[in-house]
Amino acid sequence: MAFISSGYNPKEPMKDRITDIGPRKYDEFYPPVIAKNKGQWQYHEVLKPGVLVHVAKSGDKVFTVRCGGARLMSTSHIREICEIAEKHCDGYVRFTTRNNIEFMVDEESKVDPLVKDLESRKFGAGSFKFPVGGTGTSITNIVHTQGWAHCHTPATDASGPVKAVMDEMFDYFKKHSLPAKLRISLACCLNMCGAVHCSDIAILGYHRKPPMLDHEYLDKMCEIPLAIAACPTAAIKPSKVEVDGQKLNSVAVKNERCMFCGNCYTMCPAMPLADKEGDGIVIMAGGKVSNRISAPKFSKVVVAFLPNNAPRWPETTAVIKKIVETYNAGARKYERLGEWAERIGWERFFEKCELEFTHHLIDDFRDPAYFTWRQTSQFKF
Amino acid sequence: MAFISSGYNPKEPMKDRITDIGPRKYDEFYPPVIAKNKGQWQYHEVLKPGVLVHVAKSGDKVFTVRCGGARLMSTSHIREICEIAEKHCDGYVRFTTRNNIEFMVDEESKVDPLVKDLESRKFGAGSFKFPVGGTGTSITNIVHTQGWAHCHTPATDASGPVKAVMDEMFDYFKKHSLPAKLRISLACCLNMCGAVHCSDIAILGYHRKPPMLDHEYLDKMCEIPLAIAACPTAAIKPSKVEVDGQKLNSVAVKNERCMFCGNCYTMCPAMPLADKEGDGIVIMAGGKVSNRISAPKFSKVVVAFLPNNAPRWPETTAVIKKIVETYNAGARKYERLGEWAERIGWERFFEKCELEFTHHLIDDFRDPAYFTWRQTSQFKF
Amino acid sequence: MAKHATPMLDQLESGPWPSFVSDLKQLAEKRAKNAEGVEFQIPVDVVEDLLGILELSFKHGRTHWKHGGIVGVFGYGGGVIGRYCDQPEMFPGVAHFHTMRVNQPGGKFYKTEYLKQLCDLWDFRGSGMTNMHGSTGDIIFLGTTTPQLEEIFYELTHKYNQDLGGSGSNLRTPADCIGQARCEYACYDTQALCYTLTNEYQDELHRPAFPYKFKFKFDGCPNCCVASIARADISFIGTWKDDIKIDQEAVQAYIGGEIPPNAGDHDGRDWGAFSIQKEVIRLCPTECMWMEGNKLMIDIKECNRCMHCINVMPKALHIGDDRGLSMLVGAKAPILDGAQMGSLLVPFVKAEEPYDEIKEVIEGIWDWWMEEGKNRERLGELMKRQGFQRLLEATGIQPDARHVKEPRSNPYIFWKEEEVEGGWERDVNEFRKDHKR
Amino acid sequence: MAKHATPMLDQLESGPWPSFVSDLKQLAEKRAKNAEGVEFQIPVDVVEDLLGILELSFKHGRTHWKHGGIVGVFGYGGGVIGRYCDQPEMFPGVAHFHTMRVNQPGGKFYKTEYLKQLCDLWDFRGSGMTNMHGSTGDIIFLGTTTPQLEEIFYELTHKYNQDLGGSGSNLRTPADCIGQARCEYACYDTQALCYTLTNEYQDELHRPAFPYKFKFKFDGCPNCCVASIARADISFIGTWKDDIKIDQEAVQAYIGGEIPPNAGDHDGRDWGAFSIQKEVIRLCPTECMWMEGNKLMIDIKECNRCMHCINVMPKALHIGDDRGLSMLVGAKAPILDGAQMGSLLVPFVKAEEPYDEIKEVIEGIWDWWMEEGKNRERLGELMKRQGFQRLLEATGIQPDARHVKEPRSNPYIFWKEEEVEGGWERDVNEFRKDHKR
Ligand code: SRM
Ligand code: SRM
Ligand code: SRM
Ligand code: SRM
Ligand code: SF4
Ligand code: SF4
Ligand code: SF4
Ligand code: SF4
Ligand code: SF4
Ligand code: SF4
Ligand code: SF4
Ligand code: SF4
Repeated sequence: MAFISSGYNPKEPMKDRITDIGPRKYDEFYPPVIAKNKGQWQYHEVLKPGVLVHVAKSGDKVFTVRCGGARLMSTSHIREICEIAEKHCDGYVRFTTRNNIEFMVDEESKVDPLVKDLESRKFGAGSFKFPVGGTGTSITNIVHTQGWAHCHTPATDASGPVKAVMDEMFDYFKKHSLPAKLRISLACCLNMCGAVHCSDIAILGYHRKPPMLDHEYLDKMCEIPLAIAACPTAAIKPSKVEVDGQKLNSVAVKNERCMFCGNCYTMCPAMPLADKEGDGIVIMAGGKVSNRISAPKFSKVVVAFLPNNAPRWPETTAVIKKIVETYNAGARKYERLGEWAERIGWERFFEKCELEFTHHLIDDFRDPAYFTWRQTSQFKF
Repeated sequence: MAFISSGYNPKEPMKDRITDIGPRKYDEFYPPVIAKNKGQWQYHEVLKPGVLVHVAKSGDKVFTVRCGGARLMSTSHIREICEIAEKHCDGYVRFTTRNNIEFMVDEESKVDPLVKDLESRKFGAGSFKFPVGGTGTSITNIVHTQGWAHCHTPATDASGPVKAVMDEMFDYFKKHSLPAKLRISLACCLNMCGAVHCSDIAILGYHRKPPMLDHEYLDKMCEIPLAIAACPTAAIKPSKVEVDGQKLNSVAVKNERCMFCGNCYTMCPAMPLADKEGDGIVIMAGGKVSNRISAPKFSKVVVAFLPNNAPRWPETTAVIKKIVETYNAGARKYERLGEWAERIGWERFFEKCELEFTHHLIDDFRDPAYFTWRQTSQFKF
Repeated sequence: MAKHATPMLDQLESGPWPSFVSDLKQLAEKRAKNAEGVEFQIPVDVVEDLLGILELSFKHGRTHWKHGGIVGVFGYGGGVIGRYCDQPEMFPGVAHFHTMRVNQPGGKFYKTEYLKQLCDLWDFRGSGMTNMHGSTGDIIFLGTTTPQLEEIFYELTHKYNQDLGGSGSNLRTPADCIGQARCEYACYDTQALCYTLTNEYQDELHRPAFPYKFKFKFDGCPNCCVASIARADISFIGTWKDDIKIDQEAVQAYIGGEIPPNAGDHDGRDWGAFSIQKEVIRLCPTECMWMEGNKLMIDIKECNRCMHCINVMPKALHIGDDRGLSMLVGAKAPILDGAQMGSLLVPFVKAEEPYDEIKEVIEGIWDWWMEEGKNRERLGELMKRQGFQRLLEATGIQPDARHVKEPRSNPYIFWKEEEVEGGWERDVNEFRKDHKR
Repeated sequence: MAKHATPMLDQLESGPWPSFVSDLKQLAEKRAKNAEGVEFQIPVDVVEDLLGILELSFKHGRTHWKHGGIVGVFGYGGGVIGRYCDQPEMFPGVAHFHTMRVNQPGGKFYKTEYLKQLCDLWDFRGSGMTNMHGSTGDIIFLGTTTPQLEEIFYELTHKYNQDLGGSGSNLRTPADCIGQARCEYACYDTQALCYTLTNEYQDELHRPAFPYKFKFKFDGCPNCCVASIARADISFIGTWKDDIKIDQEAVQAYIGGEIPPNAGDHDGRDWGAFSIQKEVIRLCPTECMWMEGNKLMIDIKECNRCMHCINVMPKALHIGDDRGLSMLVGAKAPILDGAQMGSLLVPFVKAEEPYDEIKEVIEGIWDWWMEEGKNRERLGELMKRQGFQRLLEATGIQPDARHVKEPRSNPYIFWKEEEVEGGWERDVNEFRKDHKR
C-alpha cells in the first residue's frame, strides 16, 4: 500500500501546524431537544430497564434508550451505531461514563421501534450487539481497562473477564431487581486505570512474583536510578553482577519486601513480573462513589487471589455471582453493597458469602492499617 | 530525729528478705455482704445522686454511697475516711477507678445517717470533704495526674485545674441531669498518664517551645545517643559547640521539626522545655471508652491552646463549661458527647460551642491524617 | 478464513453480552475483503494479528506487549501511548501498535457525521479498533504505526478541527457528567466548565510541566456520575445553598402511590407500598426531615445535600436555586501511597463565566505542586507529605471545620515560632536561676 | 503559722470541691504539732515545703521537680520513682521526694485496720501525702528520702505482707473493675484473674526484662469501667456467647413506667415517658431487637453485646450464662507513635482457673515482643511496625474476620514465596523465549 500524505511535511513540521484547539464543542452535537431544554429539565422517569424519559419545564420530553457495549469497539460497530442513530435519532447519539450507548428520541412513539431494532441486532455467533438495559437498580456495564489487548503491565485480561462476568450478570443488566445500583469495575493491574478502588465489586489484576532481573540487558534497557526510585517499598538496590565473565551494573531486589506493584517494570522493561501461575485476580467489594446517604467508600479486599483461568475465569464469575446474590437477598431497598456489609458487619459478610477470611485480608500497609483492626469488644459470633 | 531501723540490715540486704509477694488478697477486704453475694448480684438501682443499691439473688442488698475526693490525699484525710467507715460500715471502704470513695452499708436505714455525716464534714476554709454524688448521668471525679505537685515534665498543674473545674462542675456532680455519663480527665503532659485520649473532655498540658540546650552540662548530665533516639521526629542531631573557649559534645535541635513532646527531656534533664508563656492547656473532646451503642472513640483536639492562668485557669473552665452546657442542651438521652458531635457534625459542634476552628486542629501527623479530612461533598453550611 | 486459530477467544463469542471477539472478527474480515478499496496505511491484517496475539496471551496468561518508549507528535508531550509487541515475527501487523487519545466532546454527545469521519480516518490510517471510551474519557484510537502519528494528527486538526487528549505528566483530558444537558439534578453547567478549562489549559494538557499527571472531572451534583471524587486531582461537584424546593402535592402523590419512588427504577421487584417514613425520612443521614401533617418539612440548615430524598422523589423535590460547586482535591489510584478520594477544599463557589475564582484556586494548587512536588508525586501524595495546612496556605483559603470529617485526635501540633508568645529563643542560664541543675 | 506564704494556693481553698490545699495544710499543721510524738524519719516540715514549692510553680508556671535518676530497693527494677526538687536550699524538706508505688488490692477494697497501718507507716517514714490512687491503680506514697526506701519496703513486706507495684520497663501493676464483687454485669471474676496473673508474673513486674512498660487491665463487661481498652497493653473484657436472659414481666414494668430506665440514673431531668422503641430497640446498634406483641425479642446471633439494652433495663435483661472474656491488645498513650486503643486478638476465651489458655496467649505475645521490640517500643507500636499478621503467628491464632473492623482497602498484599505456585525463582531466558526484548 502506498504511503499517502495528509499534507503534513516532515521537513517543516511547523508549517501551518494547528495545535491547542482542544475538543469539538459539546453544543455542536446536542440533539435539538437537548439544546432547547438544557438546564430546564424538571424530572425524569425510568420507563423500563434501559429506557428513561426526561421531562422539561417546556413540556418537551426526551426519551433515552441505553444499551450495553463492549467498549473495545471496531469502526464497523461504530458505523452500525451511526446507522441506527440516523434511522431513529436524526443522527445523534451519546456514550455514557460507563461505556454504554444512549440513543435519544423526542417522542414516545419512537421508543418501541428503536428498542425493537436494537434488540434484533446480533453478531453472527449469537451475542447481542445492543442489549437494552443498565439503568436504575440493574447491573450496568463494567468499567474496565486494556488488559492483554494493549497494555504492558497487566496481571489479567480486561475484555475477557468482562465478557465472562457480564454474560453471568446479564439478567441483572436487563432487570431493575437489585436493592440499589451495583457497579462492577475491572482494572488489570494495581495502577487501577478506571479507579476501581471505589466500586461495589472490583476485579483487580495482581502479580504475585517479584520482578525477574534481565541482568544482561538491564543497564542497556533502563535508567537504573529511575527503577530504584520507582519502588515504593525500597526493595530495589543497585548491584554489580557477573554474567558469563563480564561485570555488569544491575539491580538486586529484596523479594520479601516486594508488593508486586509493577512500578519497577513500568520504569524498566528488564524487570518483568508477569507469570502464568503468579498472576491473577483480587476481588474487592463494598465501595461506592456517590454521596447518597453515606459518604463514598473504598472497596475492600475480600478475596486475595483467583487464578487467570481463560477464557471464562470461572472462579471469578462464581465469586461475583455469590456476592451479588447474597447482597440481593439481604440488603434493604436503597442500600448499596458496602452499606449492607457494614450494617451486618464484615464477619457476617464473609459468612453469608461463603468466603474464607485469610491473613491476606488484614491490612498491614503502613500506619493507617491500625484503623482497620477492631478496637471494640463489639463483634458477632 | 534519730534514725529508727525497720530491722533491715544494709550490710546483708538479702537477710530474710521477702519479695514477690504481690498485693494483699482482695477477699480479705470484702465486706461480709459482698463476700456472701459475690457473683450473685441480680440488678441495681441508683436511688439518688451518689447512692446505689445492688440487690442479690439471695435478696441481700448492698447500699453504696459514693463521694468525691481530691486523690492527692493526706493520711489525715485517709484516717478520717477510716473513722467514717468504722462508724457506719463495720470498717470497710473502697475507692473507685476514678478516685472516688465508696462507703457500703447493708441496710437502707443506714444510708441517710451516713450521707448526712458525709455531707456535714467540711474543711476549715469551707470546701466539702466528702461531697456525695458522681453516679449515673452526673459529672464524676476528674481522673488526673501529678502536675507541679510531683512530676518533672508537666506543661500544666493537675490538682489545681481539677479543683478549679470541679468547683465549676459541682452542680453536675450532684445531679443526674446530663443525657449520659460525661467523663473529664486531665494529663499534665503528652505522656498522658491516665489515658485522657478517650475522654468526653480531656484537659492536656502541652509545651510549645522546643527544648533549651544546656550545652555546658549536657554531655555530663545525659547520654547523648539516648536523647537523640528519644525524638520521634528526629529533630535532634549530635553537635559540637564551643562554650567560653572549650569545645563540648552536645546536641542541636531542628526547632521547626519539634512537636514539643518532651521525650528528649525525659531522657536528658539538660534539655528543659518548660516555659511560662509557652506552656498551657489543649482541650480535647468527644472520646469514650465504653462499648455501649458505639465503639470507643478517641478525643479530638477542639482548642489548640489555653494559657496557664493559675490559680483558677479561668479560660479552661469557661471553655469546658460552654461545651458541657451546649452538649447538655443538644444531645439526646443516652447520647455521649462524641456521639452527639458526630450526629450534628463537627462543623456544628464548633458553631454551637462558639469555638474557633484554627489550622492547628487539622491533623497533619503522619499518613492517617488523610482519613480525618473530609472525603465527601456532604457538609452543612 | 482466519489467519490465526483462536479457539479460546472463539469461546467468548457465545453468551448474550456483546462479544468483542465477534466484533474484532467482523472488522478483520471487512479489512480482508476491503470492499471500499481503502488504501490501508498500516497492515491490512492488523486485526487478525491482534486476535492472534490476544489468543497467545490467553494461552500464556501473560501480556505480549512491551513498554512503548517515547513516541508522539511534534511539540506535544502527550496524546500518544507507544506500544510494540514482543513477537513481531509472529505478528508483524501489530509490531507497532500505538494508541492515540482523542479528546472527546463534552457529555460524550456525537453527531454521526462526525463519528463516521473518525471511522474513515481510523480505518485508513489505523487498526480500526477503538475504545469508546477510555477510562479518563478520551476516544481511544487503538493501534497504529509511528509514521502515521503525524499524519493522523494533521488530518484531525486540519480536517476535523479536533485535538488530541492528554497523557504523561500533563493535565489529562477533563471529563464531565451529562449534567444540565439532560439531568434535572445538575447544579451547574458541567459541559461549559469542562470545555472552558480544557481550552484555558491547553498548554498544560499538551506540554509536560507537572511532576505527574493531573486530572479534572466535573459532576453536576453529589450523585457523582462521572466518579470525580474517586479519580480526579480536582473534582468539581455541584451543590446548592438554599432550600430544596418542595412540591407538596407531588409529595402526596408519592405517598398515595400514584408516582413510583426513585423514578420507578426499582420496578423489577415487589418492594411493597412506598413509605415516606421508611424510605425517605428515616434514611436521611442528617435526620433533618419530618412531616407536619401532610406537609413534608426540611430543615435545610441541617441538610448535607446527599441527594437521597431528591433521588427518591424527583417529581416532588428539586435542588435549590443558589447553585455552585464544591472542589475536592487529591483523588488518585493506589500507586504509590495508597488510593485517595478527593478531600474537600472549597465548600462552595459559584460556577459562572469567566470562572475566575475557580481558576485562581487551580493555579494556586499548581504553583505549590510544581514548586514542592517530587517527580511522580500526585497532588494527593504531596498533601499527605506536607499536610493540608500547606494546601490552604497555597490557595489562600481559611481553615474551616468543613475541611475535616473530625478534628485531629493526636495533639501533636507543630506550633510556629511566631505564634508563641515570647518566641523560642531563651537563655538557659536565666532559666537556671529558678531551676538549679 | 505557715512556713511559706501561699496566696495563690490559698485561693483554691474556696469553692465546694474538696480542696487538696486545705488537706495539705491540715497535715502540715498536724506534723508541726505532732501530738502523737511520732519520730518522723523525714523532715517534719516536708508538707510545708511541698506547699511552698507548689506555690512557686503556680507563680512561675513551671514545675520545680527534677528527673529522679535511679533510686529503688535492692533487687527490684521498679516500684520507686526518684524525685529531687530544683530549689533544695529554699525547700530542704522536699530536697528528696521519691514516690513509692504500693500494689493496691483488687477492686480497691480496704479494711480500715489495714489503711491505718499504711498511714502509720507513711507518717513515720514519709511525707504522709498520697494518691488514692495512681492512674495505673497503685496506692501512691508521695515523697520520701532515699534512706527510707529500704526501710519502708522491709516494713511493708515483713509487717504488712504487702509488696510494691510496678514502674520502669516492667509489667505494671494490673488493675480491675469492681466486677462480680458488686456488679451484676460482670462476665468473669476480674479480681480473681487480676490477682492470679499479678502473682504469676511477679518476676516480670519487679525485674525489668521488657523493651518498655506493659499493662494489664480487667473489665468485667463491655462497659469498661476500668477503661482497659484505652490504657492496657492487654485488656481483658468480659463477654458471653448465649442468649441475653429476658424477664418479660419486668420488660412490661419498664414499658408501664413502674421501673425507671437505666436504674433511675437519669432522674435529674424530665425526659418524658419511657419508650422501649425509642430508647432501646432503635438505639440497638445491630437492630437485632423487636417486639412480638408484648414480648421483647432479641436475635442473639446478631447482637454484638454492646450492653445498651441491659444497661437500660437491668431488672429485665441479664447477661448470658456461657461467659468468658475477649482479649484486646496494644492500647497506649500517644507517645511516640500516636495513641492506640486495644485491638481484638482473642474474641472469646473461658476465664476459669488455672487460666492456662490465657497465660499461653500472654506468653506468646511477650516472647514475640521481647524478641522483636525495640527499646521503648510498646506492643501496639510493634504491631503497627510488623503488622497484625505477625502477632497472630506469635500467638498461633487463626485469622478471623472478627480481627478487623473492615478488610484492607489497599490491595498491597505481601505474598510469601511458599504461597505462590511455582515459587519465585524463574529463568528470565526461559521467559524471553516467549517475550522478545
Ligand atoms: C448516564 C449517566 C451519566 C453520564 O454522563 O453518562 C448517569 C445518569 C443518571 N444517573 Fe448516575 N449516571 C451515570 C453514572 C453514574 C455513576 C458513575 C459510575 O457508576 O461509574 C454513579 C456513581 C456510582 C457509585 O456510587 O458507585 C452514578 C450514581 C447515581 C446515583 C446514586 C446511586 C446510589 O444509590 O448511590 C443516582 C441517583 C439515583 O440512582 O436515584 C444517579 C442518577 C442518575 C440519573 C437518574 C440522573 C438523571 O436524573 O438523569 C440518570 C439516569 C440513571 C439511570 O441509569 O437510571 N446516578 N451514576 C451514567 C450512566 C452510566 C451507565 O452507563 O450505566
Ligand atoms: C464504681 C465504678 C467501677 C469501679 O470499679 O470503681 C463503676 C461502677 C458502675 N458502672 Fe461504670 N463505673 C466506674 C467507672 C466507669 C468508667 C471508667 C472511667 O470513666 O474512667 C466507664 C467508661 C466511661 C467512658 O465510656 O468513657 C464507665 C462506664 C459505664 C457505663 C457505660 C456508660 C455509657 O453511656 O457509655 C455503664 C452503663 C450505664 O451507665 O448504664 C456503667 C455502669 C456502672 C454500674 C451501673 C455497674 C453496676 O451495675 O454496678 C456501676 C454504677 C454506675 C454509676 O456510677 O452510676 N459504667 N464506668 C467506677 C466509678 C467511677 C467513678 O467514681 O465515677
Ligand atoms: C487507556 C487507559 C485505560 C483504558 O483502557 O481506558 C489507561 C492506560 C494506561 N494507564 Fe492509566 N489509563 C487510563 C485511565 C486511568 C485512570 C482513570 C481516570 O483517569 O479516570 C486512572 C486512575 C485515576 C488516577 O489517575 O489516579 C489511571 C491510573 C494510572 C496509573 C496510576 C496513577 C497513580 O497515580 O496511581 C498509571 C501508572 C503511571 O502513571 O505510571 C497509569 C498508567 C497507564 C499506562 C500509560 C501504563 C503505563 O504505565 O504505560 C496505560 C497505557 C495502556 C495502553 O497500553 O494504552 N494509569 N489511568 C485510560 C486512559 C484512557 C483515556 O485517556 O481516556
Ligand atoms: C503516677 C502516675 C500518674 C498519676 O499521678 O497517677 C504516672 C506518672 C508518671 N508517668 Fe505515667 N504515670 C501513671 C500512669 C500512666 C498511665 C495510665 C495507666 O497506666 O492506666 C499512662 C497511659 C497508659 C499507657 O501506659 O500508655 C501513662 C503513660 C506514661 C508515659 C507514656 C507511655 C507511652 O507509651 O505512651 C510515660 C513516658 C515514659 O514512659 O517515659 C509515663 C511516665 C511517667 C513518669 C514516670 C514520668 C517520667 O518519665 O519520669 C511519671 C512519674 C511522675 C511522678 O513524679 O511520680 N507515663 N502513665 C501514674 C502511675 C501511678 C500508678 O502506678 O498507679
Ligand atoms: S490497569 Fe494497569 S495494566 Fe491495565 S491498562 Fe492500566 S496500567 Fe495497563
Ligand atoms: S514490583 Fe513494586 S514493590 Fe516489587 S520491586 Fe517492583 S517496584 Fe518494588
Ligand atoms: S502526664 Fe506527664 S507530667 Fe503528668 S505525671 Fe504523667 S509524665 Fe508526669
Ligand atoms: S520535644 Fe519531642 S520533638 Fe521536640 S526535640 Fe524533644 S523529643 Fe524531639
Ligand atoms: S452527577 Fe448529578 S447532575 Fe450529573 S448526571 Fe449524575 S445526577 Fe445528573
Ligand atoms: S438531601 Fe439528604 S440530607 Fe438533605 S434532606 Fe434530603 S436526604 Fe436529608
Ligand atoms: S466493667 Fe462491667 S462488670 Fe465491671 S464494673 Fe463496669 S459494668 Fe460492672
Ligand atoms: S446488647 Fe446491644 S447489640 Fe445486643 S441486643 Fe442489646 S443493644 Fe442490641
